[in-house]
Amino acid sequence: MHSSVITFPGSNCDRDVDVALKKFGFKNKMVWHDDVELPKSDLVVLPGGFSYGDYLRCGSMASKSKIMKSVLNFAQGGGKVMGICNGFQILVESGLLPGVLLRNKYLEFICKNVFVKVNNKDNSYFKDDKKDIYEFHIAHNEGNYFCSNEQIKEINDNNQIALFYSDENGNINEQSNPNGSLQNIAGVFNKQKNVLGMMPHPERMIDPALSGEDGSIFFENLINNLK
Amino acid sequence: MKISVVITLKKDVLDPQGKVIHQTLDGMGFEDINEVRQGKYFEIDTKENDKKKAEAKVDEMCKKLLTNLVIEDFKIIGSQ
Amino acid sequence: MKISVVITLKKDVLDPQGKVIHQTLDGMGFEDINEVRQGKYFEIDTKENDKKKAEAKVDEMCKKLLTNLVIEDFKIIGSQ
Amino acid sequence: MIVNEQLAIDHGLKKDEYKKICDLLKRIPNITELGIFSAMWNEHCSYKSSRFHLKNLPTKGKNVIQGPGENAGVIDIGDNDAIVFKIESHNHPSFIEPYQGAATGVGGIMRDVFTMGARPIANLNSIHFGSPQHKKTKNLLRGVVHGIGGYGNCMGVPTIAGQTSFDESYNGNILVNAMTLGHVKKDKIFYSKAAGLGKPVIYVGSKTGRDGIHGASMASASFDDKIEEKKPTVQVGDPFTEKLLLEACLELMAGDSIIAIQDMGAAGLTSSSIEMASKGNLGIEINLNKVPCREAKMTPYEIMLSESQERMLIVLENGKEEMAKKIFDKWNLDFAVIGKTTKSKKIELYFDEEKVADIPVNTLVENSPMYNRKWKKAKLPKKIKIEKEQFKTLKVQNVLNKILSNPNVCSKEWIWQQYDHTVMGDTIQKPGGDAGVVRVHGTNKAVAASVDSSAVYCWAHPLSGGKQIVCESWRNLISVGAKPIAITNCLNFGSPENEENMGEFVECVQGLGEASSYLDFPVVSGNVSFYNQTKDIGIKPTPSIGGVGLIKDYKNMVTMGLKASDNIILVIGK
Ligand SMILES: Nc1ncnc2c1ncn2[C@@H]1O[C@H](COP(=O)(O)OP(=O)(O)O)[C@@H](O)[C@H]1O
Repeated sequence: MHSSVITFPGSNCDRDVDVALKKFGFKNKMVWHDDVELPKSDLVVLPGGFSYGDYLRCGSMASKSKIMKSVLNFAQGGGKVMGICNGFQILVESGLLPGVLLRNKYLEFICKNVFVKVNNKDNSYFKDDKKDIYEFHIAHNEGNYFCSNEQIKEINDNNQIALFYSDENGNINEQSNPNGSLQNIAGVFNKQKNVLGMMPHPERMIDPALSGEDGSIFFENLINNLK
Repeated sequence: MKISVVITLKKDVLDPQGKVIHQTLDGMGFEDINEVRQGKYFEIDTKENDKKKAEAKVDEMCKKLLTNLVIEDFKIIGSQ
Repeated sequence: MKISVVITLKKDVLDPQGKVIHQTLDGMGFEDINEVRQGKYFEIDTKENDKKKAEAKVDEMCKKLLTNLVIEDFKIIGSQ
Repeated sequence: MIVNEQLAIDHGLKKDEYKKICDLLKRIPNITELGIFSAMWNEHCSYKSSRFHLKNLPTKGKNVIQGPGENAGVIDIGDNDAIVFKIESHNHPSFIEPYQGAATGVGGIMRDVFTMGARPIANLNSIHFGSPQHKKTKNLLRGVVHGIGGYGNCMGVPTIAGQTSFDESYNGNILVNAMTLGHVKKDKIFYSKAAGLGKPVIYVGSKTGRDGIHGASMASASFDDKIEEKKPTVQVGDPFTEKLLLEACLELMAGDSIIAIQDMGAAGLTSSSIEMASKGNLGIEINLNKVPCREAKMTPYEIMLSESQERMLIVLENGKEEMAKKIFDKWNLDFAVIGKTTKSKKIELYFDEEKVADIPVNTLVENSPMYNRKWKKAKLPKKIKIEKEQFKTLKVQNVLNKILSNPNVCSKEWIWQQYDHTVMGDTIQKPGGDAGVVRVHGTNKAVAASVDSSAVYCWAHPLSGGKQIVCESWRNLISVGAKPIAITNCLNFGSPENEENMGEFVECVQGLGEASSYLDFPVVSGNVSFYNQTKDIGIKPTPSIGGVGLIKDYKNMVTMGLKASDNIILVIGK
């Protein structure tokens, strides 16, 4: 399986994702934001970080970079595109995913482990998942998902919510919402479910010595689904 | 020509920053406040000296980059 | 009464955001720009209905909380 | 502008220092030259009050590759791997503008580390505030924590440990000390020593603005009621540009075109160019018209003294300019050839075709003032007497509650949760333990780091306090299973011109030295911050120690959490 990770100026989880993808069997290539063409890929990942310093609005300027035209085409042709954290912010700014990510409700950067509940397994990211609830790591300042009333209805009608923040038993409630996200949304799909954006960082949980290993389960499953 | 633009959050979008500032001001003894809303302000200095043209350009910049129309509105408030 | 305030960085102070926005706009084909400066905008809705008094209050809020006069200036730009 | 004694005094120089400048130059300096002397000779850059005592610290050891004197210290951790680290204060700017002050402090220390060719792998910080009840504390704390996070998080470097304390002696002068560790291959370490004649001197990074002109002098002056007037000297940090600068520098460093490299920290272009020339025993000639400036009409004085952040100075091999420029263009950073090395052993500056400064390098460095300041033993605080009877009336539960709810003891999770501590995917011990631990990427080795200070001990007995703090650092490292290797220190004290404050400094440093000699725990880098005081009252003496140790196999790391019920709990030591 071939994957590509895009490095924007200010990306800082690009290496981390590269390490994770390779660990679980992807042949990964790093792609520079100023390049025009994507290498042949089964999966394109927009990594976390602070593209363009998170200035103006997170992800807004990265969404205008050259490579994003190719990413757009790739996604429109059904290619799998996954955005993690800042990558998620870039995907909403580029219009590939609905909604926006506002500043965290309590106005503070949050770095900690959270639980997320998988909402929709009918897609290549979570199909045949052994788990319903993952323990993932979050680290962000703007993860507060928001969209208009019409949009949220559409998202729900199309079953586009990928992940909810929950407690360890899968209860979705205010206590388990770390940043004020609408309906506890932690990740969403596009209509066709080939584009996924999520705030948590599975790549930080791929080793028993790190925060946990649920990321390993996620990536193993992902590569199997793409095969 | 220098164009000034103000970008504000749409009415129904929560403004947590504004809320916290409101609370803080309240705690400092400014108790007469109904609401505080925070927005962004830009000054764009362009080579274009025709007011209409300059404003049209800035309008385009706002639509293409400076605002996210899902949550924000913009208004050109001055040109000089 | 609603008072609008604009807070900008002092002239010689670096505006990292403005700089990057300028570069991005340039890359998008808006090539006529000399400079972009970003600031903050506040709308403060107070119970005070006397314009002078309301503005004086907001002036005080700016000095005490909203701006850091080390690097920023503020200006009341509207009252209604 | 006419240069005279009064103008020199306004620049923070003393009368006899001004006389010494005139004697060394055999003439009256012009304004640009005066600015350069004042920047190089102030406490912050010249260590004029501390050098005499610092030279007694142990700085050598079998794992030490580079001790004090470079941008940061370097230690050997085997297999061609080395760790570069240093701690630095940013106290005064943080009091004036807490967010930007703390942010640029973090930015500055990271630059010190990657200047040496190392990729930063961990950040730490030691922050000290006034009483929690003091009206300024809340805003300062909030601003500082946001600033540290704002810069470190954006850089993508995990903040793995730190220390936070409250004491009323910091009411008018908070402390913000930032520490960074970086990893480098032993054979790819870069130094600031210029070499070779006619080599191009390159400026890279951000443009030069009017920020922080005289920031270094401010760091050497104490706060008084006129603090407002000193305001415009604070710089604004741009972590995004620094991230680009980091990547661009590491990309250039992968080749072999750099002869010397130095970041522009305090006193900007002045101290960086002079340090490079001084270490290489060379001269440097700069055309100031070539320096990329943010504002129109900046004067030579302003260009030389600007403290704009995110800038570097590089001496390149001839003929490598085009290749280097390509890298900096790719990262969208300024790049300019601004001068060359010369054999004159002078710093020679040109502006609008005119020579605007001509100073022998040795007058600025070797001949800078050094003082063996008068000092006396500080008066020790009275012992607190508690009668035995009183003890008997205390309830353990109440005492425990009181201790745990003390702001100095309570959990600091709400702080470190605002710092990204897991980015880079190698953090194996997060904040909350005795020391933070990160793996050396792709190996089985791990590096532990801790930052500690204990102002109350140092105040109660400076000599023992100095020893205790080194021992605490040692204990924190061994508690996670690491072998302690070396330390860096940030010495935060009151005025060296106050004999008691100077006494605290002298005795603390002596204690520090004794303990680190005894433990074979050498000092490889550090920083002194004097004049931490409000009006005439100095802060409690606060040396911060950053300790670094090695865990050969990270699987042997130890954590403090209890592992199972029915385990036996032992107390060891005496
Ligand atoms: N400013 C800070 N930044 C990061 N971590 C911090 C900070 N302050 C405290 N910590 C972390 O909180 C924990 C408790 O700190 P402290 O009370 O100083 O530790 P100790 O028990 O060694 O005295 C430590 O793990 C420390 O790393």
